[in-house]
Amino acid sequence: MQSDGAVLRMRGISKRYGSVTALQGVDFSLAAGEVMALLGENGAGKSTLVKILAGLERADAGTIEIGGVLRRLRSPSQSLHAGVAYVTQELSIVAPLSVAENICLGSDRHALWSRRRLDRVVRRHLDLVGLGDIDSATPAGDLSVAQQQLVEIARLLSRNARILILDEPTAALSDAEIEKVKAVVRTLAAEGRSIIYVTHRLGEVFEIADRVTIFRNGHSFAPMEVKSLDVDRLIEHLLGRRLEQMFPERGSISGPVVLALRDVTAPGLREPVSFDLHKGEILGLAGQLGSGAAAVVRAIAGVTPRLGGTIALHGRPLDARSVRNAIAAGIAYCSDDRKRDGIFAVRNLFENFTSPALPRITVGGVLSRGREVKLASDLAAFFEVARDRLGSHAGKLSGGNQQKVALGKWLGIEPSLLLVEEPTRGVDVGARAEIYRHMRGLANQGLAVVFVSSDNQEVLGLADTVATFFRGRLVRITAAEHLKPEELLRDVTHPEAVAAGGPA
Amino acid sequence: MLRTSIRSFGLPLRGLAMAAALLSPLMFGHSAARAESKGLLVVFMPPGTDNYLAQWQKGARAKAKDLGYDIKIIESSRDQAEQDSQVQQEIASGEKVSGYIWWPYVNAAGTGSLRALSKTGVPVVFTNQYPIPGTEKFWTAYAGVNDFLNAETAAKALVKACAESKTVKCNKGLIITFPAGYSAGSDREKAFRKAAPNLTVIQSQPSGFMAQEGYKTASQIIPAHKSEITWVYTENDSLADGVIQALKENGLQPGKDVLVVGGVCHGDTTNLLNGSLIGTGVQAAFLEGWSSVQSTYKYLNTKKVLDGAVYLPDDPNKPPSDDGAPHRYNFIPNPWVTNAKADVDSFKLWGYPFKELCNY
Amino acid sequence: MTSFRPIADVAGAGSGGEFDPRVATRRRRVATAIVIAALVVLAGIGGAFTPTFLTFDNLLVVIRQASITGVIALGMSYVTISGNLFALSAEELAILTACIFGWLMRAKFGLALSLIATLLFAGLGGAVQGGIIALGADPIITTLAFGGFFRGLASVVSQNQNILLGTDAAQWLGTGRPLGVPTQSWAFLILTPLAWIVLQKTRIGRVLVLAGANRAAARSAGLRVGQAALLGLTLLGLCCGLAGISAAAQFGQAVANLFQGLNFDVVAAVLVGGIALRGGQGSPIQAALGAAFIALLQNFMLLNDFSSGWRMTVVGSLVALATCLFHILQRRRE
Amino acid sequence: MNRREAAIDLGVRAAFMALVYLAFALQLPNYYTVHGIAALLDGAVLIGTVSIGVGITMLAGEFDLSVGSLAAVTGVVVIKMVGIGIIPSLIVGVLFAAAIGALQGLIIGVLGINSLVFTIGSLIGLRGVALILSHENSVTIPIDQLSDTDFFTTPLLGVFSPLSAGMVIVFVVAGLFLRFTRWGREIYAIGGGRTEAKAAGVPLLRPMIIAFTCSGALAGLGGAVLSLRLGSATPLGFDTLLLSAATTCLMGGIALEGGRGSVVGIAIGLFTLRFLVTGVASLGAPYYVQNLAAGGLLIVVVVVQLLATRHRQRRARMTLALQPG
Repeated sequence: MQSDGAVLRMRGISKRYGSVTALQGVDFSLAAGEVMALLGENGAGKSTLVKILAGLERADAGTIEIGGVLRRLRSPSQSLHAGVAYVTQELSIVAPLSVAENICLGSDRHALWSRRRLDRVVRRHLDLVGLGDIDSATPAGDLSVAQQQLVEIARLLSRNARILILDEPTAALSDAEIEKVKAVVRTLAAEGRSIIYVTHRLGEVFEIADRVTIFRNGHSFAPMEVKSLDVDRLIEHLLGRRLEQMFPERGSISGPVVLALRDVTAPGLREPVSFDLHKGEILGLAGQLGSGAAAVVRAIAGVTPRLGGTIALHGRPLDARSVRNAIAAGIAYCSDDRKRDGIFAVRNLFENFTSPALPRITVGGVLSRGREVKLASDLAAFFEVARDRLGSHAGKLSGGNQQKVALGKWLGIEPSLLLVEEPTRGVDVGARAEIYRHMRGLANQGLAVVFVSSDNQEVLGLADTVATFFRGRLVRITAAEHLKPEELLRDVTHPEAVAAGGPA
Repeated sequence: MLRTSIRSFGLPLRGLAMAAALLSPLMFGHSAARAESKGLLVVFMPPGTDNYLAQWQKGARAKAKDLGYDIKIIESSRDQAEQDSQVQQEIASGEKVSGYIWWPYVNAAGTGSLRALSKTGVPVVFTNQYPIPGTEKFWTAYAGVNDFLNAETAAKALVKACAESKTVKCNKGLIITFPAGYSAGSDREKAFRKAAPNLTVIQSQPSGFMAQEGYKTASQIIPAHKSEITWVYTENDSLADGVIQALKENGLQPGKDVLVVGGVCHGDTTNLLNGSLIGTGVQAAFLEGWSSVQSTYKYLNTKKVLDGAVYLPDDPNKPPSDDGAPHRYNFIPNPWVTNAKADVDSFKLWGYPFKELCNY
Repeated sequence: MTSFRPIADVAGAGSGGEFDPRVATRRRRVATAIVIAALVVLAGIGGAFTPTFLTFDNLLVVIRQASITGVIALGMSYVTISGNLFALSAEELAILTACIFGWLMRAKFGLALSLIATLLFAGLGGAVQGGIIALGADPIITTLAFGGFFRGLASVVSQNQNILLGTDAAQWLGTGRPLGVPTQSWAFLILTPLAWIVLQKTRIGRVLVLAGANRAAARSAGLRVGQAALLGLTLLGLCCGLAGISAAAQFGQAVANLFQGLNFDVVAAVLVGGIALRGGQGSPIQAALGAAFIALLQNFMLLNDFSSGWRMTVVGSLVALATCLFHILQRRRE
Repeated sequence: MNRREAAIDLGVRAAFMALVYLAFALQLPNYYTVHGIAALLDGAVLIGTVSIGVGITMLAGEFDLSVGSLAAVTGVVVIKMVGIGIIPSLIVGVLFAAAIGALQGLIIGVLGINSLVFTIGSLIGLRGVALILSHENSVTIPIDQLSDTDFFTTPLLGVFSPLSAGMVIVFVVAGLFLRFTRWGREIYAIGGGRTEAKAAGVPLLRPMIIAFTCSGALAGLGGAVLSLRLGSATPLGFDTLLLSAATTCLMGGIALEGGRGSVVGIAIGLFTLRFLVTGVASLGAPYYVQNLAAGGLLIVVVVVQLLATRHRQRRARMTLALQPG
């Protein structure tokens, strides 16, 4: 064992997926009691590295030492034995099992699982993550997403692991819950456990991490002390470019009103919402999970029913009772989960790009290959997707390219309104800039765009107009130019402080 | 909250009511017929989805009605375990039964259930499947076909037809049997080989019961043996229908180049009448059911069983008498009918014409 | 009203420009290639061991054997590709349609009317199941339930008797040999490319594939996902109807215990053809090849006098091995 | 579906079962005599035992199609070995079947292949093995030894024979195992969320092997016991077992997608079906009425379940975003 107190030492880790190199001779080490942040664009290799450590993937080459002992980590349970616990990006909650069972799942400490016994085992951990008041026998599927995330953290606590991996644990959480998670992380570090914290949120790095390791293109860089860094330097390291370059220039909006909402209520909204949207305008709906921002676009898109009020598109009332109705009216909607309902992973890009616009490539019920190829290649060209990728499965593309497909396919229906939830979730920083540029380009050509985002920078940088939401209520609508970052943050976290400032 | 969830489950409740309504006609259809009668006969048999078994049921019902008995036919699925459970259920019902008629789905596997039936003290008449040696103490009488006789008759007819034929000199041939594992099939095959020792069997292939299955098997084997086949024995005429079609497709003329014998009239008579079959045996399912009930009745009437086997007379016009005691083995006749139209038209057995006995 | 049109009109586009989607997707036809290779190898081995195996006559026999299973497997491949696993009621629907066709013919409705009515019924039988599945019911349970029900109905229609059609009018449908090839084989040979074309080249076929690939994405792209199950099951029903009619016509009779074990034969064909169970991938041609391969293997074993026990063991092992092989290939590619 | 809804669901199914029972009990006195109930229980043993195995694989999100063929093979093996004694041969038979089940679980688990697909192969292949082992004939035990297995069905405790008591024990053990042990809950876990369970550190192979070993062993147990009791085995036997067992589980509310359902549900499904099938047969109605009734009943269950689910989904859609915020 080395004298620097490293609990984990990974050397020369390499991993390839087919022709793609995910990791190339990466070295990584972790000291006891430290919080190490992993930063990097998507596809840079940080998730692959923690998955190898968690036993979910096997490295092609390299060694892993834990506590000075060489380990072979071939499965999650082997990793657990070695003292590594992992909270995934995706939830690992089994819906039909109870909360207590979910916490104990994967641990082999108790063979008999009676309800009372489990409750005794998990009670302490539930208290620690602030779920002390729920019945541990509740099926975990009945909990909210955020609560499920906390259950996962509680599971991790119950593991008594020396090394904890949190892979974007706050992606789906509200602020209060994020605070809870951060507090837990700090407690754990204080207890002497080492934490690997994978995140996209730079702010979090400064708040809780001791050191940060940056990944770029399958390589890792030597860890840096967080104290010695500031945001700009960090971003510089991360991107090799400055933040300003990320967002395109705004245009001038003078078109007619495309979309008008009047006193619209929908599931998830506590108060009626009204606003106008002009041709060529980008409206950003800012808000955390459960704020009601997403509920608005879902009601417009026909995903959830509208409970009251009127929606007018081009001055004509819109009654989208289903997604199909909305599409027929020229409304395109991208959800926040493209893997679930945005792309066809096992079909090629031709088919993905043309999927909503089948009538356009059909002659008398028969598909025209010429039209299909034309439409798909035009869309690919517009979104700068390499033409030779058109034949590959959408599932094989990077997150950024997938998002381009999920967005781009809608242009085929010649929409007049584009609704996007979380346009850059799971997209690496480089590709983000491209997506922002494309969205602005579309607006410049006359499309009205509404996007929902919990990323405040994104809202400020991309939107012309910002509507802020908090707990089912529209807080206020402001031109983005006049909105200060601090105001926006306050609006979406605790707007009571500025209640006097907004019309809602 | 509770109220909403009860409302959501109102649907299943409505479904229940629907299901109950569906079931109720089934419930009340049956008990009405139980008027004054001499007693109840209970038959256990495989499902009547097979047309032979359905025909058997007709015969049994007709004779039971004739004799003034009620008859209840309990059909099992294609599963000996299910039939066994039905036997247990029936015994447990405490229903007053005058006689059981037993047709096991798998003969050997049915012995346990047969034994259970015999323990009730009610007479048990075995039918269709030739009883396994050693089970004699469990049953009262056997009434039904004789698979050995049946195959023997077919074999003899084939040998005779071969001798008479001017166009074929019989030596090599094929046997197409019932499915592998079906005991009547292996019984027939054994008896056939024994009765026609001079015929060389190129291939014996398990197939099925229906023409389609016979065709499927034959159409694949025949092309390979086209030049050498002189005869084909199938275990019933439906299989033979399939074989005949396959022969024709391979340019062989049944009756002229190849002699085909099925041995049991089953299904259709077209191929018999056009000479493709050399003839057929009238092993009538209707008469088998009929005589099973009769044998039961005869025992109930006399409480006696005569030793040995008897072949019920193949009188064209008169069915066997209801009087007297049954024998231990009561085989229904299996008279041979040639493929001459006159022969077929004039044929009668126990007062029933060929058409009625063979077309089902 | 203004619409957004960043993309030039595609209606005037030529035959495909410089991109050929086929080039890009060619490497994904591995499964098909494997089955074809296996067919060739088997034929080679068979030819070497059994002199009559590779004769024209025998190959015709093999195609004839593959036909009924193959035609239904085409329909089944639609069900599988549309993401609805399997229909376990194909056998029963085929029996029922055979009985209905027999009944109609016996009742002297005439050939044309009987044919149309039977096929309508077969389509309807499929469509009802498809409709229920489209509403969200599990395909396996639904078809299991309807299977039992159809079987019962077949007994009711036939009264458990052999229904004799009593006329030769339909005979040609079952025994005809235009150009020396049996009608069933014609149906198989014609329907296979047709099924491929419908799936590959028509809008509804595309909807079916996309719905199978990702139901949620298809729904949110505004496609009618329900159509996929409905189309798949309806076409399967029609295929079953064809099989039933052909069986009834072949011997001029229909009875309620035809087609024993057909369900699993068909599923085996689909699997040996390498169609992935999760949907959205594969083509009817693979199902056809699977059916042909099993028929060829069965024929080889029959000619070499394998006992039925060995034949079943070999076919069963083949299905297990083939599915494992395709699964591993699939996984490696991902 | 939360806990209360699950309980209501089970209640509705139980009420349905009671309704079917009553419908037939009105017509058939043996539905409420001791002997009659004993016979009903004995008649349910085979399907009940096998259904638990099939149910366990369904809970794991898998489906074992090979149970009927495996029961037939085991029956043949046991009868051929009966010379070593009834109980020893029974044990050997069950171990044999369990081993085959474990092997299937291993292959399915290691390859991650869909079991519905894989077991179609074993469904066909094992039937072939049964034919080979039996030389395509029924195998029997000597007739004078038939009474050796009488104790199976001799009444033991009221309505229970050793056989039906054995089935009850299997039900209870399986229920306790699934409910109160880690290994049992892992089966639910991989059925309720395969990737989630894997991410949580459940070794997928273990529950998979356990589930298929259970279904293999229980199919073997059913096949062996029934064959011993009948004194013979036929390679073509147990042909309808798979469909009966699957129908039982589905009627009992075991979700095909895995993770939901209980042994109590299987018992309810089992007796709903047995009351119906036995009742129809006891009334002397033709076999096709069984088909119509069982098929029709299952259609009703499917449609009702569908409507209830859609209703629930509609409600969920309305309240989807109404989470406390």
